[in-house]
Amino acid sequence: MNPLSSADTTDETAEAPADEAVETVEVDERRQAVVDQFTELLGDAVVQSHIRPGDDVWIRVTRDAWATTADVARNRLGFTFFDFLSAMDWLPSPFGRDMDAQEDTSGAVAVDDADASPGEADADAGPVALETGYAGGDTRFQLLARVYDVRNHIGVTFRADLPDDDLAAPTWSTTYLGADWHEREVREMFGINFIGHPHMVNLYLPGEFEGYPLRKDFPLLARRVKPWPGIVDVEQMPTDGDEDAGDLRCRRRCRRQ
Amino acid sequence: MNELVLAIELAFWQQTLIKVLVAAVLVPTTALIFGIVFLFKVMSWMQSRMGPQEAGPRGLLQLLADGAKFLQKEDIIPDKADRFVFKAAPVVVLASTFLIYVILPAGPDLIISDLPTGIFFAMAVSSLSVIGVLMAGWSSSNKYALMGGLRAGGQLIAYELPLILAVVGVVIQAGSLSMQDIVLAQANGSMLGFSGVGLPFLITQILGFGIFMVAIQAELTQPPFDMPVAESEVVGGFHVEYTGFRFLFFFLAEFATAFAFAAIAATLFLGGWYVPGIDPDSMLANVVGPIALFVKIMVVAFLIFWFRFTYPRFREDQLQRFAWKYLIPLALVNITITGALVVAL
Amino acid sequence: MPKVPGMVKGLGVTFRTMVETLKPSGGPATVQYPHEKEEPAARARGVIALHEENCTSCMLCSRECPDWCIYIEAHKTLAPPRRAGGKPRQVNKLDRFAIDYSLCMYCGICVEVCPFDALFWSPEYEFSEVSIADLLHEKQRLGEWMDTVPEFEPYEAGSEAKGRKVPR
Amino acid sequence: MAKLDGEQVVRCEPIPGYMHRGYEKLCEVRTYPQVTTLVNRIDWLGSFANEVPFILAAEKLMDVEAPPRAQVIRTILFELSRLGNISLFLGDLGIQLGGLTIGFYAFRDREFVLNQIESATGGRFHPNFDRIGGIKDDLPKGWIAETKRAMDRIRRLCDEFEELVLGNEIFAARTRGVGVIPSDVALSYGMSGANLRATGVDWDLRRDACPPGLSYDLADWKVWTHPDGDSYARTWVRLQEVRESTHIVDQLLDSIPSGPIMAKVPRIIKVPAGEAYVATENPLGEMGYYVVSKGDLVPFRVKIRSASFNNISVVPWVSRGVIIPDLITIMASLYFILGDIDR
Repeated sequence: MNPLSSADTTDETAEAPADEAVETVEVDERRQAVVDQFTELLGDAVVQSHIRPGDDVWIRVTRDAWATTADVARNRLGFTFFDFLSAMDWLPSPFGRDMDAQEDTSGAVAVDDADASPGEADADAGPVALETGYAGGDTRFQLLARVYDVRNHIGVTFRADLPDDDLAAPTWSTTYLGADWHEREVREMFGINFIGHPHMVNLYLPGEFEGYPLRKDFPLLARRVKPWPGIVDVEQMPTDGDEDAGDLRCRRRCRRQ
Repeated sequence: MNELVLAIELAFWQQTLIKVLVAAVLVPTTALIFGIVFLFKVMSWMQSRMGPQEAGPRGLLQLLADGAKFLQKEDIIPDKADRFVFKAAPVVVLASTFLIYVILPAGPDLIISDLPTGIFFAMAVSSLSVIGVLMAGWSSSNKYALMGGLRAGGQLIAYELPLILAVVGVVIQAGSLSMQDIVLAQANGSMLGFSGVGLPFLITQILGFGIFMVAIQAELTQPPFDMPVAESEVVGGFHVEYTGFRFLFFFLAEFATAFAFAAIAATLFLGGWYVPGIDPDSMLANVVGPIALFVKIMVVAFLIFWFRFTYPRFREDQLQRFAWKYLIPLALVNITITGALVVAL
Repeated sequence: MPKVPGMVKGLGVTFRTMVETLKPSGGPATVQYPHEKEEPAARARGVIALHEENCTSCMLCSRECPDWCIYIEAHKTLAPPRRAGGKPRQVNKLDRFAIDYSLCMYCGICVEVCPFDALFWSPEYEFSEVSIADLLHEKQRLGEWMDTVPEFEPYEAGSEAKGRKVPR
Repeated sequence: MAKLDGEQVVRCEPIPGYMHRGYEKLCEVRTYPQVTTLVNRIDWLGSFANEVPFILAAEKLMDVEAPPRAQVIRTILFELSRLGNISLFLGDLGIQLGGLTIGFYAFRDREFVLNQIESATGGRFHPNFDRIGGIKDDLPKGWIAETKRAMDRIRRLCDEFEELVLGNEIFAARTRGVGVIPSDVALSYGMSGANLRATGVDWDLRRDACPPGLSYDLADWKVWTHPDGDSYARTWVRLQEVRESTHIVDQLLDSIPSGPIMAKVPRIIKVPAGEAYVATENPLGEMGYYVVSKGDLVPFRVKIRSASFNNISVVPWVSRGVIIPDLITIMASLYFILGDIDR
């Protein structure tokens, strides 16, 4: 059994929660109950959900219901502990694998990283097949947040799609005080704005910093400025062809003798 | 001994010159001894370290090396500092320390000047250092320095009172303000009719001694009363902007004052230079006296530094409350009891 | 009003420590470093030593290095046969093997991935340099560290791990 | 940055970022085995504990589990890094409050813990010892006995701390009632670890949500809480945790099963696509990794949920109206590691 089987579905089904639970072989009643509670309280705002039995539950809500979700989670359902809030950029890295540093599984020698980037650097303009994670998604950017119920020891991960042309979401910081810093971090790292945040200034980066470092199209300079040292740098023997041929012949002869 | 002979036979200006020279040597030396023995050695033993080892035998010259280092450093005066006040502040602090040494008796004749109001004089000049500290804090034009200076000002003034009130008990019992008389009073006293070892006022003034030690600790801005120089809060307090030899002045003043206060405590409560069995009027007392005094000072100083290395610091509102609500009333009670007993007996 | 006991106990702790430090049997917890040195553990990751004969320049270490601080250059050459009368083998001969210790994070991944036991940890830690460029250790210097590599320790009871030997 | 009115704090806003190293980005270009050496440096005092949740997340995605011997050793090292970390907290608290001596004691006795970590892993501060499916190497001979001695030393340090600092009236006056954080605020800020338990919330990930791969169930231990939520409570809870932790280590040392230390994992580790969030009770609090894999050699995204980040974000809330000396006790007792805030 592979509990991950339903994970990578990119197609969307509106009434996903029930279906998902049926799909997985094990049924996690506790977590299913959580999903049901949220569906009941949020109604249509729950777009999709995913349960990995005995482990975790993911619920995708609409962006408009993002703040309501927090309110419901904290004040109605007892998820009082704020774990984290972050975002996802589902764009495949335009810099190729970006781990051209690693030996390819096919055994091919890695390409020099310089030539992988320029062609695909503006990839987000073109149609790129976004592969989103659990509980699906349609957009490149997704919010990701996790809250926890310290009494019943169960956590929920929320996500919400953000349209590319309007990267903003209502703030959580009025409900979960700790979301304050997390939202500031997300703003500077992903460029996602939070409406209603009381003190939206940079947390980490200097004020004049340009770009959003955690977006996939932001290059990691440390991996660009230097060639990968793992490229095989073995000089062939000077009289390569002949020697090799002779070598083979010799070996065959030896064996025959 | 030389000192003594000279003091007897030389003219007044010559005596004065020699005394000044002796003091000028004595103050840095005592500060050095203190610094080495306590700041470095005892502290490191208490913290299960070995302390400095490199400079000199067993690292004993470490402080000299540090002093030399300070002298080499650039003398930096902040741009916006009040230059005159900034330069004057360390001198004022050190001067107040120097002046205490005037009345410290090391033997029946070994005293720079036996003022009739000796202890009163010592208390008066020691409180001068508040002015220097405030000057330093103010003139540095640094918020940490100012904050440290103000904290120090408040603290030093608050603890000046219990310090003096604790002394009053001794003064009442000795019947004199002169340091020599206080020593003699202890030497000639008798303990429950047994007069062999004199009567150190520690026995009768144990409460006064306790208050005095606490107040010393605060006057020296040492833990647990080091809020004015708390490096985790105000970086180092009033001397944060000082470098080189100006900083050395503060440094010297701190340890020289520690020595001076320890000497006062030893004199007031432990009998000063008096050693049981030696006639306080004899010449021998002039020889043994300084040694006895030194030993007693070391005992007191050990206490001071022991507290220093053990306790965390008070918050300044707590230490003010401690001074005004507990120490001063206690000191007053002590005075009342002492006075009543002296009158009654 | 502070109660006495807590504060007195504190004084006791410092005094006890002082006595213990001064006792000949106790002594301070510190040592005077350049004159006296503490022995690092045999597994301590101080510096990486290279046993050049074992290296086949397979590039695994260089590739797995998270910091890209291992540089390898090699050429192919013929080596004497393993068995007498055999055929000379074609091997990779190292031209350059350098570790840039100014980049190295001392994670030990290179030593771990080396399939031919050519890299070893030495607990030696005194190789600081005035110039950062001198921290680039070429293969000769890396080879010299081999002398400082200790033998592998035996394992604790219950272990099924196989003991290993350091080639000398 | 603190805005002051005299000595009173009007608004205090921590400005992190001076140590921001962008680990979430760096993790995206490193293979799974390479990430552990990186995350060692998040909370550098308890570095082994940083590796564990990441490895556990990868194990969860790969559906492998370490053999029992590896799990126990992992748990022991996890606790040792907690000891190394929190014993330094005990010392640092003293230093911040002006009592230097306990700082030296803490450094002295922490050395024994570090020595044990070093002799097992080879790395004093950055062990890089945890592997997907097990641990790197088995323990050297004599390690168990030596570790037990180190535990005795740490227990002695706890006693000394209690006598020198915690039992000191000055310390109590400085910390009791200072920086009180009620439990709902603490939860809302996502404070975790001893800071949360000091507000009376009885929640310990080791006991309540121990991820597979750690064997805390083999030991018999207790979660300490304190109802006050002030600086004193935080210190007290940590001290009890150190003691409890030494007992956990002692018990686990006696119950190390024999067997292999590595499960069967491929040489080139590719983690199947999926998402996993694994959090463990690290010395500073809940440390979790949200790992998104796309079946590659490298993680697609790693969200690092570090404890100090949440713990210290409460500072603007708790520091309103306090005076500077109290700010010091609050910051010291909240206990943060810069690298753990900035990542």
